[in-house]
Amino acid sequence: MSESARKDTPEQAEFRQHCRDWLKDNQPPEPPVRLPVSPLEIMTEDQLHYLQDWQKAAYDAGLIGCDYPVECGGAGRSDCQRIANAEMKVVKTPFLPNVIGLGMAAPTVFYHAQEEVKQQLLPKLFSGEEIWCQGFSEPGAGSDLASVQTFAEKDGDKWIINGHKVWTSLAHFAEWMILLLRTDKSSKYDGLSYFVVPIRSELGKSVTVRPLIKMTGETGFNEVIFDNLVVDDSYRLDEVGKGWQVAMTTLAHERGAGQMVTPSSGGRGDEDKQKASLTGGLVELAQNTTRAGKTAADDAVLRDRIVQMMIREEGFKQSNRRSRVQGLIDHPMRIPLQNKLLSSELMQDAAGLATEIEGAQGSLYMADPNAPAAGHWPLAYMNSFGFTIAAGANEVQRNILGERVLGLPKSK
Amino acid sequence: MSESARKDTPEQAEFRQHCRDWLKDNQPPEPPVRLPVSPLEIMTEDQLHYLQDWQKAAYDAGLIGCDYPVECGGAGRSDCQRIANAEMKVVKTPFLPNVIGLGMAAPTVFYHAQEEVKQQLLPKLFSGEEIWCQGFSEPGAGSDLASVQTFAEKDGDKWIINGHKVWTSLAHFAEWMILLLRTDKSSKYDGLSYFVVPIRSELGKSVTVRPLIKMTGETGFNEVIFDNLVVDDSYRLDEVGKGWQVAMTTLAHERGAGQMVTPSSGGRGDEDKQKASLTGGLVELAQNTTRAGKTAADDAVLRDRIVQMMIREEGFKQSNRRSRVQGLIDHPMRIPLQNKLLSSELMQDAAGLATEIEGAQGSLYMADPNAPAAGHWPLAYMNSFGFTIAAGANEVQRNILGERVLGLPKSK
Amino acid sequence: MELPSNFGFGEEEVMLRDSAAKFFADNMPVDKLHALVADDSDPHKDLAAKWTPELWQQMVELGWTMLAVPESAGGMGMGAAAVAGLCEQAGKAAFPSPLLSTINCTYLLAACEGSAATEALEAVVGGSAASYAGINAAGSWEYADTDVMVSGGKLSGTAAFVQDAQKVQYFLVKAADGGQSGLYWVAADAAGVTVTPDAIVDLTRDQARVSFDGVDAVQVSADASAALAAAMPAILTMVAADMVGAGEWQLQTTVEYAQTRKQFERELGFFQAVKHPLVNVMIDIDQTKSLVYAAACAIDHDPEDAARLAHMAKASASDMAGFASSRSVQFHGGIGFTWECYIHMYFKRQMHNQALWGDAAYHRARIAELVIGAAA
Amino acid sequence: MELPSNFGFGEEEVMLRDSAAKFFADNMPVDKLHALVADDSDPHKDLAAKWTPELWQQMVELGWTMLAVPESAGGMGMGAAAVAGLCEQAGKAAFPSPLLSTINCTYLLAACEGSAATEALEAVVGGSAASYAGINAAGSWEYADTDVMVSGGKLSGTAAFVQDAQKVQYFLVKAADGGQSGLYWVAADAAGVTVTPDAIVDLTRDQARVSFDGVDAVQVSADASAALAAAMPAILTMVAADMVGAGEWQLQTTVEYAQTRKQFERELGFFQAVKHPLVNVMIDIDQTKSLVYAAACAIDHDPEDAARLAHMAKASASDMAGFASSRSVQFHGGIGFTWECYIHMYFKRQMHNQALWGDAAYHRARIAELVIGAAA
Repeated sequence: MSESARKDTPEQAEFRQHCRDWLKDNQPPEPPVRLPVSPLEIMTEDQLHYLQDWQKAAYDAGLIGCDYPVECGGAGRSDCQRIANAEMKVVKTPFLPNVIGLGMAAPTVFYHAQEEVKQQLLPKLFSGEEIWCQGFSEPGAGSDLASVQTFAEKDGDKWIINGHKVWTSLAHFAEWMILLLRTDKSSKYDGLSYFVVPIRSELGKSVTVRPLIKMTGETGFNEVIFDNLVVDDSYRLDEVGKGWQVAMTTLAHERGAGQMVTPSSGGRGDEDKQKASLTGGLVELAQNTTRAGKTAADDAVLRDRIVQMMIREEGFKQSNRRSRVQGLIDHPMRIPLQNKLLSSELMQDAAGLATEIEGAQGSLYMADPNAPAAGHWPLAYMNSFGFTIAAGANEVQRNILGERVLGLPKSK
Repeated sequence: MSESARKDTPEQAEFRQHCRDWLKDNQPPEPPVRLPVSPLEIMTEDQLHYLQDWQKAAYDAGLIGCDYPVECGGAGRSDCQRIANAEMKVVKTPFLPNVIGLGMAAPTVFYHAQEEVKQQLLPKLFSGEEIWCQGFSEPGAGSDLASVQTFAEKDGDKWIINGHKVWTSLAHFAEWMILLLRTDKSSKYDGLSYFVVPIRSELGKSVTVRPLIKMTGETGFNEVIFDNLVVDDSYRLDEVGKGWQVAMTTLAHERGAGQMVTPSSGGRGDEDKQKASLTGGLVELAQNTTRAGKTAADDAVLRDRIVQMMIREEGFKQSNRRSRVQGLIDHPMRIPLQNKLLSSELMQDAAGLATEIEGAQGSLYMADPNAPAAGHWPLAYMNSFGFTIAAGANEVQRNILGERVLGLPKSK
Repeated sequence: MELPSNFGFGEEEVMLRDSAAKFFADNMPVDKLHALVADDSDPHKDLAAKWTPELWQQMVELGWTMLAVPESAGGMGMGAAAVAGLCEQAGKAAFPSPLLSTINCTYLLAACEGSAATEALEAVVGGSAASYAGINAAGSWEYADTDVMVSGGKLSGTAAFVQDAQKVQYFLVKAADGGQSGLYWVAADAAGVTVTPDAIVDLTRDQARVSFDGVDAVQVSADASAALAAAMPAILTMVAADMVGAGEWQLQTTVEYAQTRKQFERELGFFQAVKHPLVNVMIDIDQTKSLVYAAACAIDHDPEDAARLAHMAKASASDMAGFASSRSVQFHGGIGFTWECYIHMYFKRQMHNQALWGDAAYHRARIAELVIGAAA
Repeated sequence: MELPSNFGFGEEEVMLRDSAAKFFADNMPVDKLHALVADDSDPHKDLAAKWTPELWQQMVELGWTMLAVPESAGGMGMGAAAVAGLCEQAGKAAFPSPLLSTINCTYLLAACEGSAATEALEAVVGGSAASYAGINAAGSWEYADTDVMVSGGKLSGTAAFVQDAQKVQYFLVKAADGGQSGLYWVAADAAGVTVTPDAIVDLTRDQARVSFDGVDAVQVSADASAALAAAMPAILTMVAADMVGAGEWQLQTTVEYAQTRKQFERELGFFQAVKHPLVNVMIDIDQTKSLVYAAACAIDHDPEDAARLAHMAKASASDMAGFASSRSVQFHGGIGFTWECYIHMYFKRQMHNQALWGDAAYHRARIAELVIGAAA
């Protein structure tokens, strides 16, 4: 019996057994298509449908939305989502496609929407039938999220929305969007409000979804343009002018610091990534690359730099472990707030080092048959900037750490 | 004939010949004591007197103050100081002890003092008979120089001065101080004024000079406390409230960016330092240090890091060379304003690397007979912070470069 | 020997540099460059080189490919500082052309003895472009490494990572006869030559594997190592000059963005988290630029010291470029991560340049051998 | 094997850590420490160890030197996480005592077989302090390196860089008999033992060369390498824990200064040039602290992986300490450069610790051997 299972409540123990029984008999078939490495990179309808089928099955079995009330489509259990997550991880089920819905939209809707809206939206969110996306970033509002300009104007019991959102993953599949916008231009923070709005049903009418092309040449993100989208006032979350507070609920859950545990599945499509550590990949690359007559893995300077990355990767992993040990932490947010900063910079530096290890061969890109690791590393290096920039650029993350954890004065 | 000599004006050519003739016959005797590595580190009367004798002789021969008018004690020549400097450097004469006087006080007094004050003070400044020090930094005013609080109150045609200056090199030998202080508390920059004030004649009365002990355990700097020092209004430089502008003259000359060329001599006491480059010292250390069974100079990781320092040292040297080539510079201050930043950080990083090369032996300090290089490197590492902090901490230097050269908005 | 205090960069060199700057600014402003090389974002697009042969023809007519060709071979015999000034401007424009490749060949050919080398130089003077084919499949350009063999005057094998291969009329091939390697001059359209383009990250270059299947070739040097040793300082200096130019573009473009883009009611450049790294980029560019011109000066006036300075210039350039590129994207934020923003073209060109002819650590190891001595 | 999710740091360990924190705060606040160790700024001062034997006696009575001694030898047999918690607090106080040295000896002795080792451990349990004398004159503590020879049961030669040599009653000496090295237990006051203090940078330690001139010694292990291999993870982990504590003091002290000191009408900490590096110091401390407790946990629960994690902890600690020290002085500005400001004591202790038992690059090379394999 695992250590965690030993501490189960009776309800959790019974539920854990249920999960195990169900999972034993209901593993999904092998995917008919190659799965992406994360839900945010789902590109084809085939990928989506396979994963939606899995989410629906797991939901029907009670493994998703466990801790939400029954009337909202949940299972009405107490602290059971993490049991389901753990058991799905053990048997390596595929990941869940509605990742923004489950991780960000569900808790936000749950804590801030009207009762009938919750009952309307959450069941199909949990089942994966309706995919969600997030409308936060704008061309003029990057790390300074509160400066969004997308505007909703009141018109009776409707709102008319105009504006431009960018970096919206999954928008090309989404039925719904959580949307931070402005209802008052005279006040920065108190002028913000928060809505859920339909996307797919308005496509070609008041909503346009266009792919954004990344510097890598890949697509995946979208921009979404609202041209007089009309939504009912009932889709407003919390009061007018309270958008910033609602957004904080979203962001807390995005960072894993919210009250609700996000349903997550085992990530079968993700297996290779789980198995090989980031720096394990560097070692493998170095062992297969010739440099000045020996392998790069025999070059003392490169060894030293690879080990620097290993230490950062191990430190990151051990810090996450330590963040759950009460006796070994000071400020509760000290480690969690480092998470995005450290993982994104490690990814960037490790991929940058990999392109150096590759030497002249690092010039070869994805389409080249001779490219080491099929061009993965130059691609990963460029994509790493998505992570150091998005969700509050790392410069802003350092401000947050300095201000909230160290108590230094605000830098603005 | 050297390239520079080829471009001499007739006056310069005649003067260069005079310098050569005089220097041939008037090299000073070998010093009776070990000289410090720079004038700011003169610790004993013996060192001082030897160097003062040399400055006086060179002054009497017309090699110091060449470009100042005769009535101020100068030689009344035109653009000849750099000729004298170059010729003294060739024959490696000792350095000049009155370094703050010549480099900062003289041009400031010359451009901003009353005629009779110039005539009173400059001759003995040039001759080295009267040593000068600088009263800028205060305990509460470090990089933010304009926040000095030392205060002068008007009393008839006198001023009464109270305050506390720190990091005043040479104050224990000084007759005079250039002093930035406040005459108005209501305005930060326009409340500053600038004086020359007597030090030695007031010691034990209204002026106290105390040694400051550095983190290394060494002395050398002083703090100077004014307790109702009374000075005549004629010692004020420029108008009341124009202290900041006067200080800019001082600082421009300190950075070598002023109009007047600072007299400088060949630095015989400094020969070892001139000969061996900073990174040459690292190589020597590495070759003489055992590490894991071979010399540190055979360790690929250390070699890589030593060469990083070599490249920085060479880049610094070549940038100084390039700063004088009109066709290869953009903004005229772009390279000069990097000078202090680069040299101080190179010194710090190279000394830090040296202590790493030393390994366990880096624990040994000056007084230990087994310390490598007589404990030079840990000492140099600690002393390097004097340079990264002083004269506008390097954080401020980066602001200045970002604002004045790149044209970015001010950070405050 | 007293070195020229101006690095050999006098009035004539300033004029050349300024006219090059004007040529590139007039003919290939960055929006035009983007339309030319980034018209198709698909990573699997076809591999035809994107460039402007008509502008290249003008550059040839301006004499820019024969700056370093000795006057005895009909060239202009200008100093390396002049050539560096030109390359810096080409880099600042991220200009797609075989300029660097051709110049490299002129330095290599000038280091060879004999009439065959002179005739090859005359072909360049006559307007032909050329590229050095001397890197093996593993990416090594060490003097002794090559995958091309010569036997009975015929070349067989494959040279990898050949720069601008689709744009040139000649290859200067390093090939081994079993013993030491020699250099061979081969027309790109000779029978038995096959150019297979690589799919590369950089949009402003083309690169290829060039295969030789019993190709007739003219030997221009029986001792490739000697020619390479002589020309290597110039090869490194010119690519570093290109990188300095590109770095300066990255700096200026990012500074302009930081002056105007607002976040938290302040211009980005107000924040020291942006300002100070940009200052560091500037410093790195300046250090590199100084080393580039010092190396160029040494090539002509102090050849004994040229290798040391050139290795330093390229090591410094590679580190600088990595940092300048990284900060250019980071400080442009979301927009900087898109294809439509121009900075990715420079980011990718710098990535390419960083590895070309050896990265920073490689050159530092060479410097250590020169200055500290071989490691035990 | 499932590792304890709390690193083996449970209630008992929290209590011990908290009582240690209180002990040091009550008995050795930083002003008292400065008065004790920094009373004389002269670099040429006499070399007597500056410490408080009476406080040390209390620590011994609290059982802190026998935490890691097995219960079979009369010790407390606590886990390495507990010991790390104590060492972290000692480091935070920069406390001058032979705590680390004695704990190191207990780990080494516990790795030896036989009654002689047990008797030595009992001496520690009985209140004696000890220090490992196993570094040669070149500063190497490689298992096979020593300048002390043993012949006929008598030691001759000199051990260098012996920590806290003036404070201990015993030395645990590594000595070679021509073949492999063994470990020997020697009373500090035995005939023929001479302690020659080093003049060191660190004010909170003493260090010496210890010479042996035909000294009678008890062999506690015939195989020093085996004992060292077993104890090395703990030795590295505990010094890294000390450094984490010192780093946290440096961080907190500098943050407090940055919250109050004003420049340009702003608190220093307003400026990102100060704030962001302080955040980086915090991150480095946290990474190191996590590795320290992971290594401590592995020592008791996953010994196969303990060496890898301990090397990582020490490598991370050395880099962290260098950076934390450097920023503590820089951000204190002029006052931070004076003797009267307390931070120089920590700066110097960290410098000492950085090199002790190998610096960051040394440990990274060991990790590479473990994880990547020996270099060709």
